[in-house]
Amino acid sequence: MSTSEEKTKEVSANADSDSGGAIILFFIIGFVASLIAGWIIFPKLLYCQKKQPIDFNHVLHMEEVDDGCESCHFFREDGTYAGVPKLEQCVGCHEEAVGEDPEEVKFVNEYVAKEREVPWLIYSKQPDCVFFSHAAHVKTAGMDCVTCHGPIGESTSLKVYEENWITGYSRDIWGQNMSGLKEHAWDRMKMDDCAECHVKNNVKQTSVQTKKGACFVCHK
Amino acid sequence: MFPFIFEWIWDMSHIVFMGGLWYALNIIGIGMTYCIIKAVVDTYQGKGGHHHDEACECGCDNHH
Amino acid sequence: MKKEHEHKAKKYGMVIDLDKCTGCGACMVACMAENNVPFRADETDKLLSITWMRVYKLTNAMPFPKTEICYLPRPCMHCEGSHGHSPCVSVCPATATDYSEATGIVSQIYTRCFGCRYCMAACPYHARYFNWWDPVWPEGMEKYLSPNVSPRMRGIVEKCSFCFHRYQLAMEKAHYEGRHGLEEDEYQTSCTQACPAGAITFGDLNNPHHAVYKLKKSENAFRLLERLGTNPKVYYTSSRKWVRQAGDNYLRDEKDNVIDKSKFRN
Amino acid sequence: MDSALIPKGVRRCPLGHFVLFLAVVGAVLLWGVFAMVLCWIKGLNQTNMNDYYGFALWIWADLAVIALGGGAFFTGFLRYIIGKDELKNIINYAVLIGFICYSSALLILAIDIGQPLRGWFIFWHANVHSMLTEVAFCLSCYFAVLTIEYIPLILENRQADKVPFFHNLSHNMHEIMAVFAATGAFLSFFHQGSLGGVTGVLFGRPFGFREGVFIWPWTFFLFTWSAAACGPCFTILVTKITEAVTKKKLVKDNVIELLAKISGWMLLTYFVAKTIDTWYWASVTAPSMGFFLSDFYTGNPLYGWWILVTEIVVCGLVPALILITERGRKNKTSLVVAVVLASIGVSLNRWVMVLQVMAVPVMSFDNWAMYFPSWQEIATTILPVAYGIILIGISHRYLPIFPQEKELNPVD
Amino acid sequence: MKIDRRSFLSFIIGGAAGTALSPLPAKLTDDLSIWTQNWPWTPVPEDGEAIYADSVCTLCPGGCGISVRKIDDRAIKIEGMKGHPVNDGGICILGLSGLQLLYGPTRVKTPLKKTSNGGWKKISWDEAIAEVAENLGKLRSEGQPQALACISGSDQGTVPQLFRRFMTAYGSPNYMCVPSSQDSYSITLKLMQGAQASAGFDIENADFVLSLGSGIIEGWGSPVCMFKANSACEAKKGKVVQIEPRLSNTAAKADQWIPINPGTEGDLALGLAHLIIKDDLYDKDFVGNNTFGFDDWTDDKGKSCQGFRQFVLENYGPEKVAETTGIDADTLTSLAKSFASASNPVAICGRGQGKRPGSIHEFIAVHALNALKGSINRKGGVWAVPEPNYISWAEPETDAVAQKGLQTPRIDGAGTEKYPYTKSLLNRFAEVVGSEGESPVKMLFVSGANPCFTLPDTGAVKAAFENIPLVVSFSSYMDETAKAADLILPNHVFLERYEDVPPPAGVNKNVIGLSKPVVDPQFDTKHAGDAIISVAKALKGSVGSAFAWDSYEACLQETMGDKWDSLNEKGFVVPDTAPACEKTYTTPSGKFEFFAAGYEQVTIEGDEKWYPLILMPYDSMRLSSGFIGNPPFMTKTVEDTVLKGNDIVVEVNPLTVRESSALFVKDGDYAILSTPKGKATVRVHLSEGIMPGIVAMPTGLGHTAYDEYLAGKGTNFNELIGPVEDPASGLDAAWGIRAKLANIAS
Repeated sequence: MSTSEEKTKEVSANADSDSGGAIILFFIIGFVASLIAGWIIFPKLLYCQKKQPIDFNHVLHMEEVDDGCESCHFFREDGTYAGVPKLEQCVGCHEEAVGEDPEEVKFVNEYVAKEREVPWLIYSKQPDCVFFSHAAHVKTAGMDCVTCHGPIGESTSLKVYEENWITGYSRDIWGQNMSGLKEHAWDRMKMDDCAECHVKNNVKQTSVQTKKGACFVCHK
Repeated sequence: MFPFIFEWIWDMSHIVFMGGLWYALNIIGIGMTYCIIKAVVDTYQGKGGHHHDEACECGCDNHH
Repeated sequence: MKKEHEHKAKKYGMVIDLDKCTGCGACMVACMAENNVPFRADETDKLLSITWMRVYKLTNAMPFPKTEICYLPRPCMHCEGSHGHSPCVSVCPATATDYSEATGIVSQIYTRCFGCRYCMAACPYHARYFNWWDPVWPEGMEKYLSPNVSPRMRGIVEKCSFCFHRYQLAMEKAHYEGRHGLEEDEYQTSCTQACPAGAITFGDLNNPHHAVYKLKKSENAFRLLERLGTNPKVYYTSSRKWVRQAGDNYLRDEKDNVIDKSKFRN
Repeated sequence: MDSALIPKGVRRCPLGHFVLFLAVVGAVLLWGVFAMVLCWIKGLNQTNMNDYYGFALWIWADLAVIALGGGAFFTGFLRYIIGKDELKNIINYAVLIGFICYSSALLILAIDIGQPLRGWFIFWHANVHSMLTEVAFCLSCYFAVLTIEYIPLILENRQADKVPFFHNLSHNMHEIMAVFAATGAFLSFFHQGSLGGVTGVLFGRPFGFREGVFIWPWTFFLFTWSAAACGPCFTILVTKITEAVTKKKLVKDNVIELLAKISGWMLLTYFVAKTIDTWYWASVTAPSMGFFLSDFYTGNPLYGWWILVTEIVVCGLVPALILITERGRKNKTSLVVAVVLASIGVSLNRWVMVLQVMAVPVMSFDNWAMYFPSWQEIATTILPVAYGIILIGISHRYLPIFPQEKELNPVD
Repeated sequence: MKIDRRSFLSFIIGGAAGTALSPLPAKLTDDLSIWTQNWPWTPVPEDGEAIYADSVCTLCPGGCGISVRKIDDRAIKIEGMKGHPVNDGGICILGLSGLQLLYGPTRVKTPLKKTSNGGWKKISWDEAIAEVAENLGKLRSEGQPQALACISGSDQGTVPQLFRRFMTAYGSPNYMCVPSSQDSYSITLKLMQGAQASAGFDIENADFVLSLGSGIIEGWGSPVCMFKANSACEAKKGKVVQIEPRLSNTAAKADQWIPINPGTEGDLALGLAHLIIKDDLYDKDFVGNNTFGFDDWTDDKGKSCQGFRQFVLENYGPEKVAETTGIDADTLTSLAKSFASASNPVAICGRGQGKRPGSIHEFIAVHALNALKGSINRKGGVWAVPEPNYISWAEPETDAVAQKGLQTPRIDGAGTEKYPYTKSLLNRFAEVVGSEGESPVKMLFVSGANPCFTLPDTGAVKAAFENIPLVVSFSSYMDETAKAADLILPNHVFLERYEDVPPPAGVNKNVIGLSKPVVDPQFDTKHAGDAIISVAKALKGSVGSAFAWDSYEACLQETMGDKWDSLNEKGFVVPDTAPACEKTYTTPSGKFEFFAAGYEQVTIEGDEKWYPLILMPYDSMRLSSGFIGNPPFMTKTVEDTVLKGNDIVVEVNPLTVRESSALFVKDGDYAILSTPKGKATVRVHLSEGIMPGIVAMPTGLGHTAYDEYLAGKGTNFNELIGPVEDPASGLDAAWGIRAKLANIAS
């Protein structure tokens, strides 16, 4: 009994004298490694990269249409927003390939010919609990598409779609930046971003609880 | 819970309630930080390195 | 934009004519079908059965043959309490339920709710339901689910929303057409629309042009548990005194008196 | 084998016995853990709760353990704020019991909510008007305080204490313990009250609703008061049980008697307040909502008048009278009877304020709702008890919980 | 430098500190909560373009217009069609649940053939048609075409008529329809007015409705139309008096509920007639000018006959009627006064939803009461609604085999001298076929019907089915009959198919509707019309040539002729010829004829000594008791005083229990309910809303087929009762059966 205690004492005495530096060093190693893991590796691992089925060139199409975005992304008669065009709209022009672009050829062969809808990955797709009225924003408030979606119409190619492994959301919803900072309105599309704009623009703030926007304005 | 959260409003209820909360959290946080830092400092000053059966020189009543 | 938003606040509510209600249950199913309400093989334990709209069967407790029955459909009352502090709204710890001054509707956000069930304890009408199970539809049946109402997940509370998504859709159309308000018939709840006996009337209780405005002032109108101060937005009418009295609790010595509505109404 | 860990100068049972004891209680614990995992994986359909009984056994257990754990804050309050110095001989144990009670309460809450992974919304998206938010905040903060109060005890383990840093940390924490204790007392006063507020504010539930001052219904104050009165009783009770199990005297009688006396007076004043509250509620509040008192206590198989009498008289007045009389608290039997009654009383009160509130029909055409817990609910409710016993066992064996133990049980 | 335990610990602490300062914990916490908000196993309905497709619901004979909300190609919800003459936007609980039938698990997804071990084998449509044709061919070659029988849910509309046509061309007279109270009404109208018509009630415009047990708001006739009419009647301060032993919903909503000894409704009608005649309160103008047989008369042979007046005055005095009916004389007098003093009174009978036929005497008595007040073919009265005449196909040519077969007598004895006006007697089916020995029916078609559930004495019916060598079901669902069949040729459900909808039952609305496909067929099913055409074509010869149409749709289009376009566009047509207004009587006298004899009560089965109680069925809107089983939504709305767990709950007056020596139960307790036909374990609900001595049991429960949402719940009332033949029509006139309730142990 007493001998074992003696040993313990010795070990601790030894450790005390020469491991102080090691302790600090290991602390720093652990600290830095986990910071790197948390800030750089983790965000990379969290999202899976998905390619769009067809690489779409917005610029090319903008040149061909008269009505800007609304030529393809239009409102239905009941005021609902049709979103990404269905095959039906595309076929109007693309019954046959009109150009040489391999992407178009792929589109015509894979989808038009087989009458399959293109499984577009939608960057701005909100979760099911969200109700968003394009009509209220575009028609009543007179907002531009660019304000929230950014200059997508100026893109010649579709960027990679990043999907969160856990939540299934697009990265464009939660935000590009891990720290939550955003440069443009379209860098993030979370509830707080909607709320921020509503407060700024003095949209009815009718909630009894929060004195801000009521839940059912944007939720269903 | 933070002023940048959607539900936050600068009104009496929040100030009183969250004031109380943050007050308590701060006491706990600052108190613990103080204890830990002081313990680190004490350790480097060589305090507490006594053997278990010696009297505690700091005079605390831990062992009585 | 700002100016156009400043309309008189609406207060959507319902008047249910209990003389007309036949207890057929169409409102219950209209609600389930509209709102993606799940179902299970055994729904006979009514304390576990999600029915946003539930039809209660009341009897006058008289012996045969003087027995009478009255059916009472009970949606969420969308209580206004005092200034929107309905029994459930103020107790929700996570602000998952809220009262909107613009419509008078008590909302429930399923993704915010974490299932503490405090609101259920607060609601004397038992209008709130907990998802004890994961909602499961038999294979293929999920095809009829409506995209306008978010299906709920297990472990959270749900309740009647006055078919708020119909308001959203109607407003969307109004926005598209450049209008800023809704006509009375543009926003109606599913139960109102379905009731084959025409017992339910729905509209803006603040709007003198809406049918509910007049109906709620009827001599025979009453609300459930008015004395508690919940200030519900669902009114009932019945020509039968015992039915009107069943709407609230009375001390024995009060029972014989005709209900003095002014006393309990704010 | 583990003698190096056992405090100097005290006697402990052989390790084999101890391990056997742990195994037996551990089996019960595992049963509870199994039920808990079932509830998490399969959902709350594992319980017998329903849409009428949204709050049931668990919430009762939660409120009850918090009330019983009130001994920690109130003893701390008496020791550090009021300056009743003798109580330092029982404060460690009070803290440990409190720690067990509060950690259990938090665990139960984590099982009780339908979406445990979203539980943090209660903090993040807090609605400050909700009593439950107040409960959650104060509960978790106070649990932090209890942890802080418990940590030095762990650090005083013979082996841990050898590490200079731990020794210093423990010492420093002791130095400012009064500040923590004061904060804890402040938090505790509030959350004990807000637990009472949980049902007190339900104006849709005439049985639970109470008027009050500002935002606080009378139940807010009654809950704090009853926890302060009965919590120490439970501390005494557990101490007495521990003494009986270890067959050793661990705390001197004067300490117990002081605590008992204070509890007695608290209980008596509580009895008076509760009686006034009940009378006002029965004659003013409930009738204004259309209810007679008898409506709440008749017409159902369980909730009769007996519950009111048991709670207020048998488990309120009787123990109060025993504890305020010197003879009562000096007699070992009557003391134990009193603290048992007080513990039952406060638990019964919490039962009534949770389950009877759910049972009473409010709509005139509604029925009484009865409920019997499922085995999963019972198992998860027993789980904290097993956990508590284990933690007490380990703590008692390896930590210097009872300062007077050495003196009372000299080792030859 | 030594790497020891402490260094490692330090590394861990550093790592923890670093992790805490990285976004990882917060992001993981957040993402996990978002994960719970989007659990992959919770369906997310896809959004798309919302459109409305109009059609007509054919789940019951109500004929309501429906609007189906669709998102892209998914049907989302069924709503009532605004502006439709039958329901104008209203809709019933069954109609609302229709999508659960469309997408539900009970659907038969492909043709099925029963294997020798009782299982099912999927077969192709070609195989199925060939198999049916082969067996039919064999029967014909044996010279036994009459051994083919067909049970159809209705007699009206093109699909039932195609089946009938097939039977004729094939050579079998044994085409049977599922009976209802309309059969009794048809015979009544034939006898009293000479009309080949069904009865339509103008409740909406009546100011006094005397209902003898008819569930006006329980789903009688065209349910939504009746609901609306009832509301309209009440809005105009019309009075409704409900006469029945149980406080049904109709009774609860009526202005007055008068409990009556069950089975004595006919006596009540005659008793009221007595009082009305005695006080000279009848419509003298109508009775004088338009009726025959009111006063005493002399027949061709010079024999003097007693008229209706004398008959009721002699035999139905208030004291006597009070005793039989259990309604006191004062109530009778005031009831007679109210009926007589109303300007548009109407009396209606046919119990519950009117799904069961009844005693012709009772119907005649009630109809006579209407005639006394002239409420025949006028606003607020009873209308003789002629059977729809839009189907005018040429008679099929029959070959020698068919002709021979058609000459054989019908197996059920309908249309014989004894029952000349009765079209079919399905109630005799079980007895005729028998459970053992050679069955006169070798092959059976069942379409739009579920006789193995809806016919009384279901056990015997099922046994009879087993005794038939080949049963072919055309059901869309795996119902009891489909389960008992040997071949299933699944029909499209109503939302997938075209079908004409004859005028709704029980109301005087002359509307023809068109049910249109709202969605594409979900499974490998085939329209029953197409199936029968294919079978006929496969048989070739005269049978094949009787079906010249390429498809059912072509047949329908041709049948509808010039109505087709407007039908297709609007969903309904209201024929401008208004034959319903016809006031002529085609009786021998050319007038409305009263009858002064008969009027016997139907005795129900069972000995009072052993069975002191009377078991009666009751219908509810929340339980579909016809050939369509309850969809899950409907079952969900069923009260726990009707179904508790899997136990059926019967209603009993507390007095019944108190006065019984064999029964000691509290509300909700179990008991054994037995009748001469069977036994069931039930729970007892003590209700003040029912006459002592009566046990009321809900209909529509006790399914043994369908899915887990319906099968095994409760008891099928039809298993506890057998048919009782009405002496005048041969139809089933049983309104109940004697029964006993006893404690489980005894």
